Amino acid sequence: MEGIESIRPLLAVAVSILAVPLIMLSSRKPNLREGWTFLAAGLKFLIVLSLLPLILDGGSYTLTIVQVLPGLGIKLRVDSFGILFALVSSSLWIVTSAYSIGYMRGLKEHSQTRYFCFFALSLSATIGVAFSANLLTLYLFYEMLSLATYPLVTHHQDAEARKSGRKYLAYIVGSSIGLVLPAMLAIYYLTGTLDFSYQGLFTGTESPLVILLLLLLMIFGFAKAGIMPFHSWLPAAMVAPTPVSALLHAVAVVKVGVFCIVRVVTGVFGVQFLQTLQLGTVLCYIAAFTIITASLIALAQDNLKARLAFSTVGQLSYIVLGVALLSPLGITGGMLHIAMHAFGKITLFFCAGAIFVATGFKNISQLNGIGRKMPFTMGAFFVGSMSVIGVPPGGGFISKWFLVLGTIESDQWIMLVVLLVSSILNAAYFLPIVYRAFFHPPGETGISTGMEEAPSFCLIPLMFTAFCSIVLLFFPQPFYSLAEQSVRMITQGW
Amino acid sequence: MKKTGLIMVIVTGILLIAGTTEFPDWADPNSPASSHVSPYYILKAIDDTAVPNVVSAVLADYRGYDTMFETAVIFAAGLACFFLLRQFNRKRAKTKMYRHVPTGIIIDIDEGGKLPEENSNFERIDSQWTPYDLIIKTTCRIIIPFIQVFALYVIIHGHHSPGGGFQGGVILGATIILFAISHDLRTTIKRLSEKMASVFSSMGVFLFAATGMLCLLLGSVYLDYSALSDLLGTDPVMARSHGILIIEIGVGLSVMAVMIWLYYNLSSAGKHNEGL
Amino acid sequence: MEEITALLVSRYNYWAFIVLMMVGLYGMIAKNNLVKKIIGMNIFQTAIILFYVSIGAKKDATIPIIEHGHHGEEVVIKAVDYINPLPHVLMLTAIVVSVATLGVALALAIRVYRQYNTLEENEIKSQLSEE
Amino acid sequence: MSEQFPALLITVPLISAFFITALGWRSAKPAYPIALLALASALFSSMGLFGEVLKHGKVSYRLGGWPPPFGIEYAVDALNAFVLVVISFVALINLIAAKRKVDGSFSGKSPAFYALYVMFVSGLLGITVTGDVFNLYVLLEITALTGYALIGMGDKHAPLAGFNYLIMGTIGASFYLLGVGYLYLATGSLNMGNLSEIIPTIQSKQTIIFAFIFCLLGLFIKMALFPLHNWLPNAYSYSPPAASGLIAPLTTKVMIYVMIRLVYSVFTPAFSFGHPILPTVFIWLAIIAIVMGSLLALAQKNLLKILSYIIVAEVGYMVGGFWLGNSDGMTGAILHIANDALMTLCLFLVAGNFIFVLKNDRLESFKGLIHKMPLTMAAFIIGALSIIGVPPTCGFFSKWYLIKGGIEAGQYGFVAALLFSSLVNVILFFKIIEITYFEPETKDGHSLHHHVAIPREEAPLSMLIPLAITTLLLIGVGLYSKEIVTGIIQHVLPTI
Repeated sequence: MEGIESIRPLLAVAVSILAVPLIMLSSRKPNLREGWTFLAAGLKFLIVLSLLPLILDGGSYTLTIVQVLPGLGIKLRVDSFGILFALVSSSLWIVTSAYSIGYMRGLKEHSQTRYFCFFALSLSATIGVAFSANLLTLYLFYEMLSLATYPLVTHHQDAEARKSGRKYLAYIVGSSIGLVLPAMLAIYYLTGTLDFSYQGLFTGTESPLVILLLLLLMIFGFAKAGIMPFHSWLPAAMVAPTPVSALLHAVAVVKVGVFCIVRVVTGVFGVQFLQTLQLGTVLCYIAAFTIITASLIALAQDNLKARLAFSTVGQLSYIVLGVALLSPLGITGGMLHIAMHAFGKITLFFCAGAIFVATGFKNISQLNGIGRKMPFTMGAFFVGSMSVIGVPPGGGFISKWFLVLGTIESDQWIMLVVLLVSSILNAAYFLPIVYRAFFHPPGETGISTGMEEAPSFCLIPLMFTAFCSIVLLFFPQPFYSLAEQSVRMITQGW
Repeated sequence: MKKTGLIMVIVTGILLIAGTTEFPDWADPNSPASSHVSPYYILKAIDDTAVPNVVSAVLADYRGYDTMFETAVIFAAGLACFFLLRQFNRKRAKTKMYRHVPTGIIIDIDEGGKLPEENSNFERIDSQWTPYDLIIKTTCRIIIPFIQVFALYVIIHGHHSPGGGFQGGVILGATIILFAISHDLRTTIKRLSEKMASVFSSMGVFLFAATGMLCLLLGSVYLDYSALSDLLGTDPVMARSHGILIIEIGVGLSVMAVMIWLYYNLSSAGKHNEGL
Repeated sequence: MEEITALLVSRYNYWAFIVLMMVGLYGMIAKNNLVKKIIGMNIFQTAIILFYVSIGAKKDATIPIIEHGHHGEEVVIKAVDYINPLPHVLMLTAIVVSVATLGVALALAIRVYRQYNTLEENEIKSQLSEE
Repeated sequence: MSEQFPALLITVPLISAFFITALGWRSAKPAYPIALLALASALFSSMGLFGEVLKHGKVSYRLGGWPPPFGIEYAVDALNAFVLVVISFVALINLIAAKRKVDGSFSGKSPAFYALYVMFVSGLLGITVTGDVFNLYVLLEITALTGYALIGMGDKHAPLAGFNYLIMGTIGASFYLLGVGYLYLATGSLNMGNLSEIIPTIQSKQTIIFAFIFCLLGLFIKMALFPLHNWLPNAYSYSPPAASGLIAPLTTKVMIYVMIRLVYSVFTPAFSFGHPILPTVFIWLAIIAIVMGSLLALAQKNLLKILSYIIVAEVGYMVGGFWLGNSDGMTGAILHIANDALMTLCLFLVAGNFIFVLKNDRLESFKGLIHKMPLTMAAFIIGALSIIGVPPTCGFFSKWYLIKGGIEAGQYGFVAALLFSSLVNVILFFKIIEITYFEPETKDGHSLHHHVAIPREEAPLSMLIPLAITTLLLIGVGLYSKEIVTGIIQHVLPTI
C-alpha cells in the first residue's frame, strides 16, 4: 500500500531547522528569538496535526527526499505509530519552550541562543526519526539527534558537564556506530532492503542465531533507550538544564531510543517472524531486568533529577517489554506508554526544575514541607507520580493496564509479576517525596512559610501537562486509536 | 637500524633473484623486449622522421611527451633548489672587502665608507676569497670555448650520431661550472646572472611545450611535428626532423641553464657569495 | 653443476644489478650520514638503469643509428642488427630524473644542516628528543 | 577544442609554471593570477573531458600522433575523468585559500611556490590521465620532486621530513620503475592497453608476478600503507599550510588510483585477483594500517599529526576495500578516493585557518576556539562527522559500501577494523571539539563562562569561502552518492 506523496512530512521535519538561522540572527533580542521558537513549535504541531486525519482513516504519506544509494533513499513515511510519537513530541515542545523561557531567564543562564538553536535542531531530528520510512533514514536522524543534544547536555561547560558529555557521546554514538551500523549493513546485505514493513524483511531462511545476534545488536545499539547495561549515560546527562532533561531525557531522546527499538522489532524483524523463532522471551527478560534494577537504584537516589532519571530508565523498558511480548495488547500498551509516560514524566521534571528555580534545592532530603510553599507545583508532582506509577488519576493507568493484559495474553506470567512488583517500587520511590513535601514539618532547611512559587512561565506549563495527564485517562484519543490502528496493521501485515 | 636494514636488503635481494629465474638470457635478440615494439622503431625511424639515430627519434618524437616532462623535471629541480635554498635580503656584512687587482692588496671598508668604483682595478670579494690559481685559470679559459663548440655539435648533430639536447646541454652547463670553479662564483654570476639562468631554463622548456602547443593549434594533436610542415615549408617527414631539432635546442638550453642554476644555489647554499 | 654455471653466465648482468641495487638500498636504509644516504640512493638508481640497459642488449648488434644511403640508394634494415633503442631512451629519462632528485636531495640536506648543524642522523635524533 | 582537452589539461598548467618563473624576476604579483587561471582552465578541461567521456565513452589521445603501443597514449575512461575533476577541483580550492598564507612567507620566493604548485598539479593530472606505464613514472617523479620542495619549505623540522620523504619516495618510485622494467622484459611493451592484451597470453607468469609485486610495493611506499608510512606524518604536518592542503588530500589518493588503474588496465583483474595469496595479504595489510593508523592518531598532540595518521588509516580503507575484490568493496574504494580527498581538504583547510590565526596547531592552544572562530569550527565539525562517517555526509556512504563489501566477502576483520577506526575517530574529534568548546579553565577547575567574552578572530574571507564550498560539498556529494555510483563507478568496475 503506497501512501500519498506529500511534502508535508518534510516540512514538519524542516520547520525547526529553518528556525535556527532566525534564532541565531535575533540573538540580541530575546523576545523576538523566543518568538521564532514558538512560531516554529506551533507550526510544527499544526503540520503534524494536519497529517492526522488521513492517518486515522488508514492512509499514509510518503516522500523520497533524495536517493542516496541505488535502491535506498532518504525517505519519509508517516504512519499511525510515527504520528503518535510525532504528536507527543511536537505538542510537548510548545509547552517546554514556554517552560524554558521561565527557567532559563529565571536562572539567567548563559548562551541562551545556542540553547534554543540546538533545541530546535533536536526536535527536527526527533520528528525525522518518527517519520523515517527506512532504517537508513532512521539512523541518519538518530545520529543527528545525538549530536544536536550534545551541546544541550554540556550546556554548563564546566568539568562535570564535560564528564557527562563524554559519557553521553561514548554511549550513544559509540553504540550506534559500533552496533547499529554493522547490524544495519548486515540486514541490508541479507535482505537487500531497509524499508520498514510490518511483515518483516527476512525470508525466514536465515539462521536463528544470526537473527538473534542482529536483534541484540539493535536493542543495545539504540542506547538512547537506556536498556541496561547501556543506561548510565542517562543519569549522567541530568547535569543539563532541567528543560533539556524534561523534554529530551523524558520525551524526545529516550523515546526516540525506544521508538527505534519498536520500529525495528515490528518493521524490520516482524512480530510474526520473531514469534516463530520465539525470540520475544529473550527481549522480555532483558527488559524485565532493567525495569527491576532501575527501580531499585532509583530508590537509593537522593538527588531528585537522578531519581527521575532512573525511573525513566525503568519506564522505558516497560515499552520495550510491551513490544517484546509480541501480543497485540502488549504492543498497544507499549505504544500508549510512549505518550502516557511522556506527559507524566515531563510534569515531574518540570516540577523538579520549578523547585530548583524557586529554592535552589536539588535533593529530596531538602524538600521537607515544600508542599506548603509550592502547593501547585507539588500538586502537579503528585499527579505526575500517579501517572508514572500507573494508578488513576494518572493517564499511565491505561497503558499499564494494556501491558498487564498483554502479559496475560501471551502467558508471560513472570512478566506480570515483574510489572506488579515494579509498580510497587515506583510507588515506593515517588510517594515518600509527596509525603515529605506535604506532611513533614519544614526542618532546619529554612523554608519560610507562605507561597513562593516559581515564575509563571514555569508554573503554567507544568500545570498544563499535569492536567493533560489526567485528561488522557478519560480521553486517551487520538493516541489510543493510533496505537490500535498500528497494532491492527502489525497483526494483519502491511 | 643497521640490522633491520640488512634484513630488508637480504629479503629484497632474494625476491629479486627469485624474480630473475624466468628471465630470457642476456642479449637474446628474440626476447620479448627486443621483438615486440622496438623493431618498429628501428625499421621505421628513417621513414617516419628522417632521423637515423633511433634513440633521438624515439626520445624526441615517438616518446617526445616523456621527454618534455623529463625536461620539466629538471626545470622543477632547479626551481626547487632555488626555492629551498636561496636567501635574499640577508643581513649585509658590515664591512665590505675590495681587492686591488694589480697589487693584490685587500681593503676593508666600514659601513658608510666611500666605496671604490668597480673597474678592472678593484673587485669586490668575500671573506672566503682565495687567490686564483693562474695555471688553472688560464687553462680553463683556453679550453672552455672548445668544449662549448663541442657541446653545440653534440646538440645539433644528435640526429646522426650519439648526442642530443640533454648531452649537449649538460656539457654546456659544465663549461660554465668549470669557469665558476676556476674563477669564483661572483665573477661567474656577473657574466651569467641567476636571473638569466632561471629565465633560460624556463624558456627552454617553454620552447618545447610551445612547439607542441603550436602543433595542436595548427589542427593536429599535441607534439605532432608533422603539422609544422606548412610553416617550415617541408614535407611532413622532414618537418618531424626539424621539429626534433627545435626541441633538442630547447632541451639543451634548459638543461644547461638548470645545471648552472643548481650549481649556483647548491655550491653557495643559496647565499651566492664565494661558494666553492 | 654445468647447468648452474650456464645459468650464472647467462644471467650475470642481472646478478650485477641486484648486487648494486642492494648496496644502494642498504646505504639508504642503514647509513647514518644523510649524504651517504644520498649516495646510496644514486647507486640504487644506477642499478636500475643498468638493468634497463642490459634488457636492450642484443648479441652481435650495434648501436641504433641506422646506416642509410646518403644518396638515395636502398639499404635493407634488419632489426636484429641494431640493439633495442627503447631502454636507452627510457634510461636517458631516468638519468635526468635521478640528477634532478640528487639536486633536490642536496638542497634539502643543506637545509637540514642549517637547522641542526649536523648531517648525522643520530645527532639530529638526539636533538629532536631533547625538545 | 573538446578533443584536445587531454593535452590542454596538463600542458596549460605546465606552461604557466614557466611564465610564473620567468615573470617572477620582474614582479611577484602576476604569479598568483596566472596560477589561478591555469588551474581554472585545468578544472574546465577536466570537466569538459568528464562530460565527453560520459557521453561518448572512452577517449584516447595520441601524443605526437603515434598510435599505441609505439607512441604515448592518453586513455581516459570514467574513472580517470572523475579523478581528474577531483584533483583539479581540490587544487583550485586550496590555491584560493593559499593566497593569504603565501603572502609574507617564503621571503620573496612566492612565484617559485606557485610555479612548483602548478607543476605538482599538472604532474598529478598527468599521472591520472596517462595510458603509458613509463610516462606514469616520469610524472610520478615530477610530482614527487615538486612535493619534496613544497614540503621542505616548512618551518622547523620540515627539511628533515622532506628529506626522509625524498629517500622513501625515491625507493618507492624506483621499485615501481623496476616493476615496469620487469613488465617490459616480459612483454616488450609499455602501453597499458597493449600490456593488458599481452599479459593473459603469457604462459609462465612468474616474471609478471614479480613485476606486479614490485609495482605495488613501490606504490604502497608512495601511498604510505602501514608499515611503509613513516615518512608521511612528519612530511604532512611540518609542511607549509599552503602546501599541505594540496599534498595531503591528493598524493595518497592518486597513488591509490594508480593501483586501481594498474590492476584494471595493466595486469587485468583476472590475473590480480586470481592470485591465491596476494589479495588476502593486502587486505590484512590494510586492516593493520587502519588499526595502527587510528591508534597512532590517538597518541598525537598536534592537529596536523592527528590528521596525518588518519590519512594513514584512510589509505587502509581504500586498499582494503579495493582488494576485497567484489563490486561493493571496489565501489567503496573508488568513492572514497573522492570523498576522502574532499574530507582531507576540508580538515587541512581548517587546520590552515587555525594556524593562520593561532600560529600553531597544538591541541592545548585550541581552548575556546569555538567562540573565537565559529565558522571554521562549524566546518571542522562537519569534516569530522564525515571522517567519522555520520550520514548524510559523504564519508558515511563510502564507508557503507566498504563495510557492505567486507560483509559480502566474509572479511569480518576488515569490517571490525572499519568500525574500530570510526569509533577512534569519534574519540579523536570530540576530544578536539571538547577542547574548543569548553573555555579556558581557571586554576581551581571552574569555568569562567559568565565573565569572559572571547573576541571573534576569524580567518580572512579568502580562506573561509573555499572552506565553505568544500564543507557544503561534503554534504552535497554525500546526498548525490547514488549518481556518482550508478553514473560513474558502475561503468568502470570490471566483471570478475
